[in-house]
Amino acid sequence: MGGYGEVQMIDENGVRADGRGPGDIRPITIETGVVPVADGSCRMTWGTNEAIVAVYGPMEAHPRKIQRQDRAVLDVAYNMAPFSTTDRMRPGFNRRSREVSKVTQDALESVVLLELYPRSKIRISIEIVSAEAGTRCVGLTAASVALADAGIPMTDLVVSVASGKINDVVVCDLNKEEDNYGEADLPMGIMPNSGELVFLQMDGDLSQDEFKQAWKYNMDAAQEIHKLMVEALNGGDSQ
Amino acid sequence: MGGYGEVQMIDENGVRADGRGPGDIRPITIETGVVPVADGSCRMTWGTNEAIVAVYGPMEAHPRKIQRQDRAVLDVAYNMAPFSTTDRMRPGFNRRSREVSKVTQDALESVVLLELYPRSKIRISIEIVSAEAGTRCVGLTAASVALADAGIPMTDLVVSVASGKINDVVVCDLNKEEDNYGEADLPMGIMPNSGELVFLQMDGDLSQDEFKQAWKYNMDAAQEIHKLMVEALNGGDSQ
Amino acid sequence: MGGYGEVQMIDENGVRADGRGPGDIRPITIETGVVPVADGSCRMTWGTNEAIVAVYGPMEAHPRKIQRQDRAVLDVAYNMAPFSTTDRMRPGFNRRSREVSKVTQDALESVVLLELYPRSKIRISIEIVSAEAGTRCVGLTAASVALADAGIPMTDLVVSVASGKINDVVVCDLNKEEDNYGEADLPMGIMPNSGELVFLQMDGDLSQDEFKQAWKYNMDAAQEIHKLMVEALNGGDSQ
Amino acid sequence: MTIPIVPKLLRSHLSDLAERDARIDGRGRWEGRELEVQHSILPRAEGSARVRMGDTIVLAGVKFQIMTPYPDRPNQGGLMCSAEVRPVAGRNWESGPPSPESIELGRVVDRGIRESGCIDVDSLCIIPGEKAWQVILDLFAISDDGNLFDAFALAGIVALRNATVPAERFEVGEDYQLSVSKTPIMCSYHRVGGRFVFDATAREELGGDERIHITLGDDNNVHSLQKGLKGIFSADEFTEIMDNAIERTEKLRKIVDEL
Amino acid sequence: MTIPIVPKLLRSHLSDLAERDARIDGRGRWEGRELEVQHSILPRAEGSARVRMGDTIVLAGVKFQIMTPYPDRPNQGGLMCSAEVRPVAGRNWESGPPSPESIELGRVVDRGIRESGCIDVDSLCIIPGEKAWQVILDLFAISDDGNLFDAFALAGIVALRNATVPAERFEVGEDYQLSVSKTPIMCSYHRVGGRFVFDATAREELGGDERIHITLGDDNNVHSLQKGLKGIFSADEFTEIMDNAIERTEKLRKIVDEL
Amino acid sequence: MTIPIVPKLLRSHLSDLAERDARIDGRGRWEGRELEVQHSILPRAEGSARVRMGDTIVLAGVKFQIMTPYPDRPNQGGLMCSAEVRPVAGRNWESGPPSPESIELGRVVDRGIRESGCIDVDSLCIIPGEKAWQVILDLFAISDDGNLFDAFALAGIVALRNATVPAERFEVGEDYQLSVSKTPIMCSYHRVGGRFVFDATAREELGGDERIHITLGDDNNVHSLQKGLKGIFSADEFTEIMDNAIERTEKLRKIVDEL
Repeated sequence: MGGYGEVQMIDENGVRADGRGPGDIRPITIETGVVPVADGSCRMTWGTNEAIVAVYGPMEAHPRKIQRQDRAVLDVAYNMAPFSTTDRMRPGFNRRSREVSKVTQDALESVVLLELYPRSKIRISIEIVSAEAGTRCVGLTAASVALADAGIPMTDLVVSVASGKINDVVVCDLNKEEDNYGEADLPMGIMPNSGELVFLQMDGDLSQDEFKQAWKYNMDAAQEIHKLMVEALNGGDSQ
Repeated sequence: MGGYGEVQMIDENGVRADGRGPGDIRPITIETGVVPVADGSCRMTWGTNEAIVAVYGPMEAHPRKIQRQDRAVLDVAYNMAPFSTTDRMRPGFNRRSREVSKVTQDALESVVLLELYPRSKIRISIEIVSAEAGTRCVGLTAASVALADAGIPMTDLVVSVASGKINDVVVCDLNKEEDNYGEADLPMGIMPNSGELVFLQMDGDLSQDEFKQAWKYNMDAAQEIHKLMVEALNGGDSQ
Repeated sequence: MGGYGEVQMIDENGVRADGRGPGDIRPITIETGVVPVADGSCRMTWGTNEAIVAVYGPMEAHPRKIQRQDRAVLDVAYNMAPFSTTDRMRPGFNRRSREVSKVTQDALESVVLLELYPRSKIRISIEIVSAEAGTRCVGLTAASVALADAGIPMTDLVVSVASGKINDVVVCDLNKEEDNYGEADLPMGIMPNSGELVFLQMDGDLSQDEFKQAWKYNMDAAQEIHKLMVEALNGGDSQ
Repeated sequence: MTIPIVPKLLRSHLSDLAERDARIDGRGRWEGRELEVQHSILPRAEGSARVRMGDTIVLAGVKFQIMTPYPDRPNQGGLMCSAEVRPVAGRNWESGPPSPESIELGRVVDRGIRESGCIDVDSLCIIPGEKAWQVILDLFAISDDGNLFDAFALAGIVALRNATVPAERFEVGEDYQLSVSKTPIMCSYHRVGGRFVFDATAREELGGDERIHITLGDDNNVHSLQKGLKGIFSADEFTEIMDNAIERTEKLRKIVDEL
Repeated sequence: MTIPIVPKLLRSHLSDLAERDARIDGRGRWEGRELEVQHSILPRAEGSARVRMGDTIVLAGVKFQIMTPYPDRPNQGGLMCSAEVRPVAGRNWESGPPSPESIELGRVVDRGIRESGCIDVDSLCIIPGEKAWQVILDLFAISDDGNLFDAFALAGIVALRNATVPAERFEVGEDYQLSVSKTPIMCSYHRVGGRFVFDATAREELGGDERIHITLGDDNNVHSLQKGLKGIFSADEFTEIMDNAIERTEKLRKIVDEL
Repeated sequence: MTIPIVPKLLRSHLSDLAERDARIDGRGRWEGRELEVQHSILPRAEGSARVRMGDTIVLAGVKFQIMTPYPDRPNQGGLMCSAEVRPVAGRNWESGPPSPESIELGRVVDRGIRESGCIDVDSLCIIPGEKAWQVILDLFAISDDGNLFDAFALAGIVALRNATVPAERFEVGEDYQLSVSKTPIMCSYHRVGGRFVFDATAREELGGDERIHITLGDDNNVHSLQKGLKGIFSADEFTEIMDNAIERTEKLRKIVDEL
């Protein structure tokens, strides 16, 4: 969190620089089948974020040492394309990408019915081709749509969204400037039917009360986004 | 290609700075058996290039995943020694070396009778210990001699040679200065008996007519070099 | 060896800057069982050096290609913690650490009764958490104590100690300043019962006579240190 | 890239088709797949393109950096081109350091663009000897159903032609359009079932042999050639391919120039 | 880290214990292990600490370097925190490049310390735009019997609070105590046998599911959260954990402040 | 390097030979193989040598770079020595990052040359504190039939003694001969069939045990020792080796000095 308190990002009426109210999310579009050679795929734009996710599998897990006798393994790779950021991102190994891959994998393993496919592997590739703020949320949400598009059974979809704090006000779904200068960021991964969580992170400074407000914004936004996901999977136009 | 048109490298009579005519190649020597512990080997000097090639095999291919049930695999590594260039070459991974290794391997796999040695591996190490211009041609040509020296059956030897363009004139076998300031480079890998090709690259700017002239120079030079290769393999003195 | 002859480190009476005589070693403490989750362990301080060694095994050697049908393999890793040196040491691969690991492994393989544990592996991790001079000696000595603490049969313990030369005088067990400005360093790994060697290195400039004196200092110091090792293994207080 | 066992059945099927001058997806020997080209589609890139050829989809993005010119070329900026084929693009592509295949992809496309001289590196100089623009062209595969080479090369030249030099962001003047004076086009041919075809699909590549890549410039001048994979070809075969490439690149150049 | 096959017997044993609200080592659900904290124990580090929680032992060391401030923050120094778990610490840890587990360890601890604002990065400036201190906190595991997270975080803040800025050695003034204005504390909870427990051992981790890490600052403000591993939890479960963390961090903060 | 299974038969054969004080290739215990030394054989290197000892063949090349002296040694240049044993040199050598064996080779040779003080690093200074020469000695194996250590060390000192400092190319004056004031020589001994022998072949190395490397300078001063591999030796054995090394290095030094 940048913590540059002097930048004014929300006015006294609670209107944010891009016109949104505190609890509003940015525009979202969702499309499936965008990687023709994959078993399932999803393209999601969210503000000026764009993620493309491809799912391959279930397929044989190799090398054999990664196989599990009683379940499938997921292999999640989150990556940012070199042209996805204002300053070019050098391709290759990167601690942040590995960490996001890991938390995304942990979240998805919580909902995929892995025990249906012993010894096999399901590969999930998340490519951020345009990055604004909240790319890990876009990636995780799009990945759950791509898994559904591939026909992989899950207990529920996962909706991921982040709330945060700007100019001492708690708001939902930070855009780029809000993320740069904001004071906190609370991304969550929510199962929209049960309201349970599979992913949770937080950075910054939130009092216990602020924390509860941010939590509530995420829960409400998850319901809204869930509708768009279901529409896209039913072949509807999500725009 | 450097493309510095102002450097004069050939005069109005078609005489090049080192005294050669447009279609002439640099001096070549070829020697076999130069790596006593190898199954076959070759040392080739060409201008001030020097390549040493060792062939090991056919031997068991391992790890097993690289084995092919119906044929041998080649494992070609082209490398430049640290003292082979004017500025010291740092040892280790290097994109250019990997690319040259790959095209050399593709060329040699086209002539070696791989199906005679299922599940086995033939290792070909090409070390450039002194580099002038055209090292990939030297390496590929020397490798085919080393394979013959190792008694590996091939449909034909491979002769590799490059023509190019300097001061708008098409010439054969660029030397170092010609390569630095020249306008095009067309290396080919030729089977001298049939005139067929197993390797082809080109960089620069050649009109369709220039391209045909460069092609012809390479074909003629291949016949000349082939004689030296056969002499060396027959134990004659190739100098 | 630095070879800065101008720094005065020993006076005309043979008294060194830290008060020691030529043949004296720095203070040593030895403690076992310091890594509770390991099969054997040792913490050794020597001057301001501190090494922590953990032994795991014998356990199954994997991947299988490292297994030996007729004996156990050792896997020795020597490493310096980032905060062990005055200037922070970057974590990760490092040629010096690999070399020290190798010579330490060679020394320990000479005394461990490897043939008692075919197909298995014994892992020995040497972590230098504070470095002065002579860390390879501390690591090797502490490792032989940790192996004994793990109950791994050996033909003998190994005591490692280095003598060297400062201001043209041969002395035992160089401290940091003596190591920086000294003129030679002779670390040895000694089996205290037989007086045989399993480790030997030397750097610098020693005449044949000086070499013999340095050898003798090491042999004598080994006997002294051996007593402390035996005490520590017998549960005594080695301080 | 993992090397799948080449199915012998596939090879013999492709040979049978070749005898009848047919292809696995019904196309003619020299027929390309349906083509779709878009530009300026990536918000963070200074130039971008998306090319779809059948089920092959790629992106190209152009970014700029300030570099110090090389001492021996104080008035020149630079062009760097790199290709990435990540696991997203197909089940046989794996993560890890760049594979030989993706290195080759990047180099072959790079050469064609570089050697055509379409980017005037002298025009990239900001302050001689001190500051110049480095143009970075990144090629990125979304879906690999074969012939990534031509898709990358096409997306690359389109992205460059639509790139804006971000001088304002770097505080060295006003933004302006990158000058691209030529339109090099690559055409790739694969030996499938014994004879060469244009624009092979992934299945044709899998059951095929060598491939030849040709980049031609505005006057049909040759800027780059590359033969890939194991295989032998004759001078006559090459002439036939070159003739086809001359015809084909002219058509594609027209499409690009009219975008 | 090699992933040992999770013993089903262990999992069912842990479930049985959980039903009786018991734990494998006899502790209560919210009870921590015996704690021992020492500081200034590493001669070469500018600040150091050793934490022992049962059979888990870790070291933390602070080193300083001179850095050039980032152009957009000319008055700020930096803080870098990295965690290493080498094979010394347990039989399942392997050598090689940092594992995802150790990267996560470093980042989670780093965030809690960084976001609490306990280090005033402006105070690390030596000459604006030219020189500033970079504080490097290295966390190093000696013995891993579970819950390295809390041990690392505790050792980290103690080492920082006892660190001396080595200005004399770098010839930029006199040595002085690093200013650490707050005391962020991390508490970690693992789901074991179906319910969350505090301060899990290695065996509980092995037979357990997800874990939740909470870092709270001096006013119970939340500075960092992280859920790790596969697993689903409810809002009610989280509330229970947060309440426990508020209570627990206050006690631990007192211990640290009184060292 | 892949570790071939040590053939038990070979070991027992070598033991039998040792009992009769014989060697596998008919040499005496302290006898070296036929030696051939050439210099100035690499056109791009500033100094070079080729050494052949039986079927072991190596090259050494010297290159120069301009370096900035280290702040604490403003008047000194540097010497770097690195050894590479690539797959060309034998069927058990593999490509990839430098193996522990080749790192050891480089370091052992480096030490002997460095510690003898044969290169006066003060003479490498060009402008104090700003520019100095870095001498880079690269050792490169062509054919490994054992005892690469001695071959590398010999080629290294010969290449250095024939090196020209390329001042003209770097525009810092006129070319001149590198000054090499001493001639350190390495002798290596392997335990084969129970007793130490000089100049072991690859087969002797394969069936042998530990090895000892000794570098002696012009006055028989010891500059570098190294014991390699698993094995135990006594003080008496070492004395015998040292005595032989004194004799042997004098002969080899004469050969080098007379080249």
